[in-house]
Amino acid sequence: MSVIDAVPVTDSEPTEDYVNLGVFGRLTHRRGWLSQHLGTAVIGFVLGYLLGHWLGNVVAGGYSYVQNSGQNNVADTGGLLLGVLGWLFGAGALNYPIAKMMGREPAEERFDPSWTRYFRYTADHKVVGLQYIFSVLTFLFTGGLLAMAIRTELLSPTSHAFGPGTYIAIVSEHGTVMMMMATSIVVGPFGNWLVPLMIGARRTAFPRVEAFSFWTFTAGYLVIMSALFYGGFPTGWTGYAPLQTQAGAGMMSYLVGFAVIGMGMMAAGFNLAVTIVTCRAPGLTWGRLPIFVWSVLATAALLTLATPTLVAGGFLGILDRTAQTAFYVNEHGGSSYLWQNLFWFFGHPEVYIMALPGFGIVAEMLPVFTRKPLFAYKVAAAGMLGVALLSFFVWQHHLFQSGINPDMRPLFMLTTELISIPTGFIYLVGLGTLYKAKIRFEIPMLFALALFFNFLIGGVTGVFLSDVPVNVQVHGSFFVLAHFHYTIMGGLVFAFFGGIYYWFPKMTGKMMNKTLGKIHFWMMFIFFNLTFFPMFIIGLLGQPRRVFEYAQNLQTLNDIASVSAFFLGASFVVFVANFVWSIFINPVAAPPNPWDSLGLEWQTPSPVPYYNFERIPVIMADPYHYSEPNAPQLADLGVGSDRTDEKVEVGK
Amino acid sequence: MTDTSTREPRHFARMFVLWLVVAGVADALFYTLAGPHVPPGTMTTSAKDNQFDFNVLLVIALPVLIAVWIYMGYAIVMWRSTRKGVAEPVGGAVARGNKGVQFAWIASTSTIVMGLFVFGTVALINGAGSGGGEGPNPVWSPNSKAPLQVQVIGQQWKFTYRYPSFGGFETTQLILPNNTTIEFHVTSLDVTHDFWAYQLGVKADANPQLDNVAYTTTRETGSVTVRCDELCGIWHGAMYNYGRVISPAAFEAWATATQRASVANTKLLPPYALTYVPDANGADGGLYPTNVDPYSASEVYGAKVAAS
Amino acid sequence: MTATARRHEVMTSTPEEAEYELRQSINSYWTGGRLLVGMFTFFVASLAFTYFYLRSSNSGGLWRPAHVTAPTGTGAAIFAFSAVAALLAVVGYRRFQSGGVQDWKVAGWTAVMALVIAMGLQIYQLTQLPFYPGSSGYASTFIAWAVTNVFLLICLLYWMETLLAQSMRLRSALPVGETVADSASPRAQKFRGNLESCTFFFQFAAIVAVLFWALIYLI
Amino acid sequence: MSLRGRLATALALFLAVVGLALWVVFGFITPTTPTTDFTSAQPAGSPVNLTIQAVGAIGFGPHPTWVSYLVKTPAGKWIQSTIWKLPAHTKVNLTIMQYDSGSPLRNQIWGQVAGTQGGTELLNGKPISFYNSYGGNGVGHTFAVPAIGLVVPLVGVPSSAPNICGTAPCTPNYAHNVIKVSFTTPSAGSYSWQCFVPCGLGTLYGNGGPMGALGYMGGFLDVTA
Repeated sequence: MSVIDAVPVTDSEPTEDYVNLGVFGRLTHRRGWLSQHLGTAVIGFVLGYLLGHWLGNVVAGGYSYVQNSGQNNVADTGGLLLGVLGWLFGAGALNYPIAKMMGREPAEERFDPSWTRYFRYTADHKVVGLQYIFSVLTFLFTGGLLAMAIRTELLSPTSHAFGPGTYIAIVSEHGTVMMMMATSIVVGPFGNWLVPLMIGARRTAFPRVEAFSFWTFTAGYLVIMSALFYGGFPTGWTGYAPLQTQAGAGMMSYLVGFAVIGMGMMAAGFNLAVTIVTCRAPGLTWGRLPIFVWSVLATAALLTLATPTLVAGGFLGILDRTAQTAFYVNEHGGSSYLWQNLFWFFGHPEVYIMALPGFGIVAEMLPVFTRKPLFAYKVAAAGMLGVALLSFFVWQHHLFQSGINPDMRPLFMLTTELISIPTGFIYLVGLGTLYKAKIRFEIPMLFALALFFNFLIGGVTGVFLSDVPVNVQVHGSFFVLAHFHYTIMGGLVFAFFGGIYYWFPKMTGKMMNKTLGKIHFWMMFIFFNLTFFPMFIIGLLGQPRRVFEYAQNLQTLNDIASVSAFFLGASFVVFVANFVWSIFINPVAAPPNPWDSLGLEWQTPSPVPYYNFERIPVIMADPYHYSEPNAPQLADLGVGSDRTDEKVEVGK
Repeated sequence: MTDTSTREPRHFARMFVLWLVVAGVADALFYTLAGPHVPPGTMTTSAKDNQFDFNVLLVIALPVLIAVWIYMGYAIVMWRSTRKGVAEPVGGAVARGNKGVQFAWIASTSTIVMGLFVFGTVALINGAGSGGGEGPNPVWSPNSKAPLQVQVIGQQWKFTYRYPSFGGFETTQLILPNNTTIEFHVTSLDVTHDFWAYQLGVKADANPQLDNVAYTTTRETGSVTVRCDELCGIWHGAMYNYGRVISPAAFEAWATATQRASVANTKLLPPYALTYVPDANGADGGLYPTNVDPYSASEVYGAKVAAS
Repeated sequence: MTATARRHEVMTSTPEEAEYELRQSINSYWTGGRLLVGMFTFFVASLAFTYFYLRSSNSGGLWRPAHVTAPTGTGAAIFAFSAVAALLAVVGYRRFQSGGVQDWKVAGWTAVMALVIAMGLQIYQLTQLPFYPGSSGYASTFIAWAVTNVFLLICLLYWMETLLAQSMRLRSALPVGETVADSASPRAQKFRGNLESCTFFFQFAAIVAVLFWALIYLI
Repeated sequence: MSLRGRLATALALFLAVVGLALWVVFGFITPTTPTTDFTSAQPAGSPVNLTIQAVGAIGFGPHPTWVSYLVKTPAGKWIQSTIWKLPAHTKVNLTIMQYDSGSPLRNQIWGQVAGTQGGTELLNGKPISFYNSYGGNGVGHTFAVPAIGLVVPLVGVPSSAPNICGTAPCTPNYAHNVIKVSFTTPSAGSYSWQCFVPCGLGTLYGNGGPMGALGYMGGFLDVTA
C-alpha cells in the first residue's frame, strides 16, 4: 500500500542507498523548470485526459451511452481518471510509490528555501497547509461567483438571466464545488499546518499521504469544473438517481469528481487521525490535547469512515453510466432509494465534517481573547466525539417524505434531536468561557462571536427540520437552504476566516491589515444575515429549492436576499484585497505572538523551522492556563542557550 | 480576585429578569400575532397540525435564542477588556469549570430534546403521518372509513391526477372536496419528483414503480399550490400547478362532468393501479438495449451503431 | 551558517528522540493499518448493503431471474486463489516471527503469484458473462463486486510486493549476521511494523473474499 | 519590486481573473437560444400567425441527431429558436408541421387536446379532440404550455413513409402532418412550453438530451403587454 510509507526524517543511519529513488529520485530532486511542479501537473492532466479518452474509445469503440449521440461515457470517464493520474504523475506524487515497488526507501526531503516549493509536491506539512489555503480559497470564490449567478437569476420570479438548464447547471455546480471545498476548508489548511505543531510533532505520520491528499483535492477541482465544459449536470449536489442516470456527460464530472475528492478526503483524514493518535509529544495526554486537535480528530475519523460510502455510491453510478449496470433504475432491478441511502449515509456525517472544525477553531480562540481557561474542556471534547458518533445514525432524516422506512421516522427524529445535545456543548463552552471574562475584540474574536450568533439560528432551525410534522412543511424548501447556509457558512466559513486572521501571523510572519479586516468582518456578518435570514421566510412561504420560477409575491424578499448577496460577495473582495495587500504588496512583520496565546504553536520560532522543534517538546500542562499570572510552563522545548534570541515570551 | 470593597452586581439575576421579559413578550407576540398566519395555514388537518407543531417549536425556540443572545450581549457589554493591549488574566473561581453549571446545561438541553421528541412523535402518530409520504404501507392512517383516493402521477415535468372512484379518469387539475379525508397515492413515470401541495400540508416523494401514500383531511375551501420539491431536471422550476378545495357537491358535479367529458381518452389509459410505469424507454428506444439475449459483451459495447 | 538556515537544515536527534520517533513510526503502521481496514470495511459494507438492499426490494421482480449466476467455476477459483494468498501471508508471517525470513519470502512470492492469477481470472470472468450488466440487480451487483475485487487484489499485490522488494534490499543493508526478522536496526523494526499491518490487511481481505464469494455464488 | 509595481501586478492579475470569469460566463453559461419576436409582425390586436415544425433530427449544430422544433420567423425564415415573444391577450393561429414519426404515449393523457379554441385541433383539416396513440401512427410530440393548460398532440407520420425528412429545415415535399390550433395568449409573463413525449432518443426514460436542453424540445412564450 502506498499509504503506508512513513518518512523517517530522523533516522541517523547512513543515507547512501537510503535517498536513492533511482530514476524517479533524479526527477524529484531536480530543481528549476525541468523538475516536477504545478506546470508539469497541468501538462500531465491534459495528456492523461487525451490518452484516457482515446483509450476509452479503443476499449469501447462505437459504444455510445446514448444512441447516435456520439457521447461515449467510457471515454469521458477514462479521460477524467487518467487526467487525474496524469496530474498526480506530473506533480511527482507517483515517484515514490513506483520506486517502492523496486524496494527503494523513501528519500529524505531536504528543505527547499525557494518560493517555488509552494508549487511542488512536498511532504512539508507547513507548505501543504499554505497550498491548501490558496486552493480552498480558489474553490470558495469559484463557488461564490456561481452563487452570485444564482442570485442574479432569482432577482426576478421568471426566467430572465439564464436558461432553465443553465440555471440548474449553475446551481448544481455551486452546491458541489462548495460541498467539496467545505470538507477541506479547515482540515486541509489548518489541520495540516497546525496539528503537528500543536501536538509537538516534527511531521505528520504519513507526510506523502498528506501531500497526496492535497494534489488529489486540486485534481478534483479540475474534474468538477470540467462539468461546465460538458454542459453541466442537472442534479444538484445530491446527485439523485435516476436523474443522475438520465443526465448528460457533465454527470461524469460530478461522479468522478466526488470520487477523486473523496480519495483526497480519506487520505487527509487518515493521515491526521493517525498523526494525532501516534505522534503526540511526550506528556501530551488526551486530557491536555488542544481542543482544536480534538475537533480535527473527530473530523478525521468521519472523513476516513464516512467517505468510502460516498465513493462506493459514486462508483456504482459510474458503472451505471459506463458498463450499463442498473443500480439506480427501478425498472431493471435496481433501486432509486439505493443512492439516497448511500449518499445520505455519507451526507450526514459530511455536514458534521463541516461543523466540527469550526467549533474547534472558535474554542481554541476564545480563551486567548478572554484570558480565561476553556470552560468545560472535557465536555467539549466529549461533545465532538459524540457528534461524530451520532452522525452515523441520523441519515434518514433527509428521507422523511421519501417513503423509505416510514416506521423508522420516530427513531431518526430521536437520533437527530439527540445530536443537538452534544452540538449544544459548544455553546456551554462558549458562554461559560465568556463569563466574567476580559474580552478583547480582535478580528478573530469577532468571527468567533459571529459563529455563535449564526450557528445558533442554524442549529435551532435544524431541530425544526428534525421534527417530522414541521419537516413535511419545510423539507426541500428555502428553509432548508437557509438552515444549512447558517450552519456551514455562518459556522464553518466564519470560523475559517477567523482562523485565517488568527494564525496568519504565524503562518506567514506578517500581520493582516486591521482596518480592512474590520470592514470585511462587518460586511460579511451583516450581509450574510441579510442574505440568508429572509430565506427562512421565503421557504416557509412555499419556495422550493433549485427553482428558476417562483411566486410573484416572493419577489421582494428574494430581491433583498439577492442584493445582500452581492454585498456579501463584495465583502470577499475586501478580504482578497487585504490578503494580497498583507502578503505581497505591503507586508508588515508580525510579532512572534501577537495575540499572547499560550498555544504550543506560538512557542515555536517564527518562521517555524523545517522540523518544527529542535528538540521534541515535553508537554507539562494544557494550553489554557490564562487565568494564572504565573501560568505553569506549557512545555519544555529543550532549546539550547544559544537560542535565547528566539525564545518567545508567553503568558506574560 | 474581585475587590471586596466594590459590590459585584448580580449578573444572573439581571439577565434572568431581562430574559423573562423579552422572551415572554416575544413568545406572546409571536403566538398571538404571527402564529395563526404561519404557513401552511389551516386548510386541512395536516396543515393545521403542522402549523401548530411549528408554533410550539418556535415558542420553545424563541426563549432559547433570546437567552443566548441576552447572555452574549450582556457579556460583550459588561465583560469587555478595558485595557489597551493584553488584559490581565482572569483568576479565581470563575476561571474554574463549574460542574453544577455543566450538569444543569446538559440536563436542561436533554430535557428539551426529549420533550420535543415525544411531542413530535405524538404529533406524527395523531396526525396520521402529518401529511408526509408514508411509503406503500402506511403505518399511521386516519380513522376515516372511506377516504377519497387520488393518485398523483409525477412525470417530467408535470403532475397529473387520477380519480379511481370516478372511473379512473386522469386530469391535469387537482380538485378536492371539502371535509373529506384524502388518500394520496404518489408515484412517478420517470425520475424522482416530490408532490408538495403547499396549503394542504402534504409532501410525498414520487418514485418510479413505487407507491407513496399520504393522508390529509380537508377543512376549508380555497386555492392550492402544487410544486415539485425534488430536483427533477431542466423544467423542475416550472413544474407547478394550482388546485382547489371546493364543496363536496361542487366536487361531485365537477368529477362526474370530467369523467363524462374524458371518457373516450380514459378508455385508452391503463387500468388504475397503484404504480404505473410502462417502461424505462423513450419514444425511440431506451438507454438499455433490448436485444441482449444471448448476451455478448462485444455486441453491446463494441457494436457500431448505424448513424441514422 | 546563519541561524535561520541552520534551523532549516540541521536536525540532529538525540538518541532518545530517535527512539521516540521510531516508536511513533511503528505505532503509525499499526494504527494506520487498522484505520485502513476500517476504511475498506465501510466501502465493501456499502457493496454488501447494495446487495441486500436490491435483493430485498426486488424491483420489478428483477433481482435475479432464475438460474442466473456468474460462472461458478471461475468464481470458486478466484476465491480459492485469494484465500490461498491470504493463508500464505498469515503462515509466512508466523514463520517470519520465528525467524524464518526465507520461508516468509517464499510464501510471499507465492501469494503474489496467487493474487496475479486471481486477478487474471477475475478480469477474464468479466469478459465471459452470461448476462447483460443492466439485466438485473444481481448482474449489476456482480459487476460492482468484480471491479472492486480487482482493485482490492491490486492493493494486496502492491503491498506484499513492495515489502518483498524492500526485504531484498534490506538484506544487504543490515549488519552481517542479522536478519530483517531479528535486527534491532530502525529500518528492520519499521519493516516489521509494516509487515504486521500488511498481514492484518490480508486477514481482512480473506474475510471479504469469503463473504462475497458466498453472496455472489452460493446463496 | 516597488510598492507601486507590486500593486500594479496585483491589479493586473485581478483583472485577468475577472476576465477569465467573464469569459466563462459569456462563453459557457449564458443562454444560446435566440428569441424570435412576433409582437411587431402584425398590427396590434390582430391575430398572430405562428408556424413551427417538429423534425426528427436537427442536422446541424452541436447535436445534429437531436430531435427539435424550428420556428418560421416573421421574415419567413426557418430557424432553431424556442423563445417566442408574443403580445398579451391576443389570438394566436398556430400551425405545426409535424415531420417526425410517432409512437404510443407513455401517458395517454397527452393524447387529449386541451386549452385550444373549441377544445380541438385540425389534423390535416379534420378536427379531432383526442388521438389514440396506440393505434394509427402514434403521437410524435406534443406542444404543451402547462401554465395555460394548452396541450396539442402531434400525430406522427407513418414511419414507413418513403420520403421522411432527414434533416431540418424540412420542406412540405416530405411526409408531414399539418396541425392547426388557435389559442389566446394570457397576460404578460414568461410561460414555459415543452413536449410531453419522451423523445430524448435513447436516454433513460427518454427525457434527457433534447428534452433536457433549451432550444430543442422546450422553450418559453415570452408574453409582453
